[in-house]
Amino acid sequence: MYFDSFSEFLNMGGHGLYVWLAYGLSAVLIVINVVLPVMHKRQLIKEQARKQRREQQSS
Amino acid sequence: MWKTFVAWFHRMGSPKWFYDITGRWIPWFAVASALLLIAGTVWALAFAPEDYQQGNSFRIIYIHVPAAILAQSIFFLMAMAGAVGLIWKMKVADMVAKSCAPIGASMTFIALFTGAVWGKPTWGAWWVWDARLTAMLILLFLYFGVIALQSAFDSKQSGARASAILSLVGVVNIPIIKYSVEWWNTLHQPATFTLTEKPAMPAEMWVPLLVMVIGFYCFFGTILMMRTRNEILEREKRTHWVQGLLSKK
Amino acid sequence: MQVLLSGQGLSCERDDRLLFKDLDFKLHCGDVLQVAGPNGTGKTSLLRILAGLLPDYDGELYFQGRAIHDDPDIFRENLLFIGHQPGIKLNLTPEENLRWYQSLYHPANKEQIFHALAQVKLTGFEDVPCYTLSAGQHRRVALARLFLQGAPLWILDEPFTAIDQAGVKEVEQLIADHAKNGGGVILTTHHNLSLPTELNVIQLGQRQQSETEQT
Amino acid sequence: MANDKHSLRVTDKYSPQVISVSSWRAFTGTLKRDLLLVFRRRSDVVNPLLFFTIVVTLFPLGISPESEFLAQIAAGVLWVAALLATLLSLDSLFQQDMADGSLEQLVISPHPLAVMVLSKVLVHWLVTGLPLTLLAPLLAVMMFLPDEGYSTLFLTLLMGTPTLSLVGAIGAALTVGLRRTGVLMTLLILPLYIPVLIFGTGAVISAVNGMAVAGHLAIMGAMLMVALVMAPLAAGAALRISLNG
Repeated sequence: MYFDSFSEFLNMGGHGLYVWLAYGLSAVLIVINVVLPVMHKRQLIKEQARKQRREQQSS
Repeated sequence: MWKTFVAWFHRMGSPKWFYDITGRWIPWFAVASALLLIAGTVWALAFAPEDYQQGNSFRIIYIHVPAAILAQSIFFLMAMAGAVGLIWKMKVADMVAKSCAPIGASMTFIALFTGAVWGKPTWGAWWVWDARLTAMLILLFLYFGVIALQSAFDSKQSGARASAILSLVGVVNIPIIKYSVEWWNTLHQPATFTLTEKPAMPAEMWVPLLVMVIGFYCFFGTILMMRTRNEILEREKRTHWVQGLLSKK
Repeated sequence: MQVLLSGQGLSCERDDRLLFKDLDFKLHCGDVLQVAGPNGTGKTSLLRILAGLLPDYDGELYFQGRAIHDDPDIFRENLLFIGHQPGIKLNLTPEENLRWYQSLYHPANKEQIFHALAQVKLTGFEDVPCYTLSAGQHRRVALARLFLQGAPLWILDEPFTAIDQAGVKEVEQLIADHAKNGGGVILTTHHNLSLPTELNVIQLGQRQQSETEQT
Repeated sequence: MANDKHSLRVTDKYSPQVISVSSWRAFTGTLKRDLLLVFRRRSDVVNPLLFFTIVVTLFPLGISPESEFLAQIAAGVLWVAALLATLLSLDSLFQQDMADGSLEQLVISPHPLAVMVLSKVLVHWLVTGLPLTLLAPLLAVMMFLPDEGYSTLFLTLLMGTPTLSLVGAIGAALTVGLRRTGVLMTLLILPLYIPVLIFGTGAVISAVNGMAVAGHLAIMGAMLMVALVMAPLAAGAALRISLNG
């Protein structure tokens, strides 16, 4: 461990704001990148299910 | 050797085969990228030493550099996939190219944002017309152009082909843009302090950086496969195998 | 008779819709081939595929027995395609319009162009700007190319649009003459063609219906 | 089928006067037709020039009319304004041809599409880029460009505007089939214009500061050559896709 205490780790020698801002936003964007395709796939499956129900009703 | 490669290349062109094989690969890639990214981040934030000049803000390099490298490689990959799609009319290549664009744009944005945040403690300003940052900004514009063109066409196929041409034109231009921006930069701001150009980094600094770079590449691979699989499901939804696949769930 | 244009196993899918599948046809020299079918069954798409404007199809096309793919230029030199739009510049005169077209193929002198325009009943309109002409007259300017180009293969998409009855007769006669001289014509039209020669028909739309029932 | 291979070209049978098609004739024919069209609609030539002039006028009004200050930004303002004027006029490069159906005739003609594109781009440059280049020194007077800069400004525009027309043609070809283009073409093309802008203004600034400009001009010439070879090919491929819908 490079830092002596947890508060020092958060403070980052006075540069805490910048470091955590950069890491935070990057983490958010990485999570969004994961979530979007997962949601998209769910939506595709739902659409397909709806379509099949529609076709069953009509036939 | 060549024959097996050609056979592999042809099978790669079949959406079903691509879907099946990437389905098996994704878990491995996902686990590898999660492990590498978490280990790399902890290492970078808590264990790597600070820079004697920049202090702890130097730790931003562990995101900025991998994102910047990845952003450029993704554009290159996108153009190559687009070229394969144009020349051999390979559908999967079109879909890979399309899936590249949003990931590449977000990586470019990460690189830009972290660069700007890093610039504040280093230069005292949120934005400096540094050659690398400016080139990144232009790369972001190029990504936006490709994404906008993809969605402007009614036919997905035409959209994919048009953006393939645009990304090829972009790839030819990127070195010219980089060179001209660097030249412009020296003209207007001679010898400014650049963020990432460091003489001989010690091992405890570059090893975590390497871990992060590999982690970012694995992450990109995972997301690219996920997105391409979705594209396959959407475009091939009329085929039997996709319908069977979707109704099972 | 020699085969001018033939297609094997043509399939076309547009916007996730299958227009036609495994279509085979042969156009001999001297044939007139009508592509028929209700709206939206892919008549124009088929014609555009044949003319080389639509690359999204499966199957192979042959011009005089050689795959067009291998030597597209010889096919293009021998093709005359008139599409939905007549391709006429409104700010140019009929003569200037035709002169441009002939610069793409074989140059024509003034007499030849005037002669062609006379054939489509546009004598006296040779050097007025096209925006003063009617839609039917624009179509006639485009059809004047049939006299000039000397191409053996004609692909005409709705050539009778906006043309009066007398004009239709003349164009029909022109098509018949072309076939008699050994040329080949592929066209779509909603008119009932009355030709002295035998008319071959590609019917689109029926097969596609059974296809949609399956899926 | 087998003896078809040995048959004569069908054309030879019924038009004995036929000689082979020539792409050079097609190039000049298209050039003549497009120039004639421009001549019939002369106002279209004036519009980009007016745009250029007005945009340049906005800068003293928007920033400061001070001669020293304007002299500093003159090269950049003139280049940016010329670039925008070119870009806006490019939007309609293929639009009319697409609407009236002559574009598809161009595509199926027995000539390399790149040659036909080159002919249309040449007309565009002759009626926009060249007049802009000729007009720029006049506006440079209004912007107090130092005397040393004039010849370089003229030369860089002379070499840069054809590059802009060529690269812009790719964007025009990519967007010609779309129902609503809006600012899309601008979005696609402007980033690609950046190197031309950088070296164009850089050369003028160097000249004003009494430095050598041969290097800049050589780079601009190289960019023009690359664009001349590659842009018509890319634009041709893009046109085929746009016709596809």
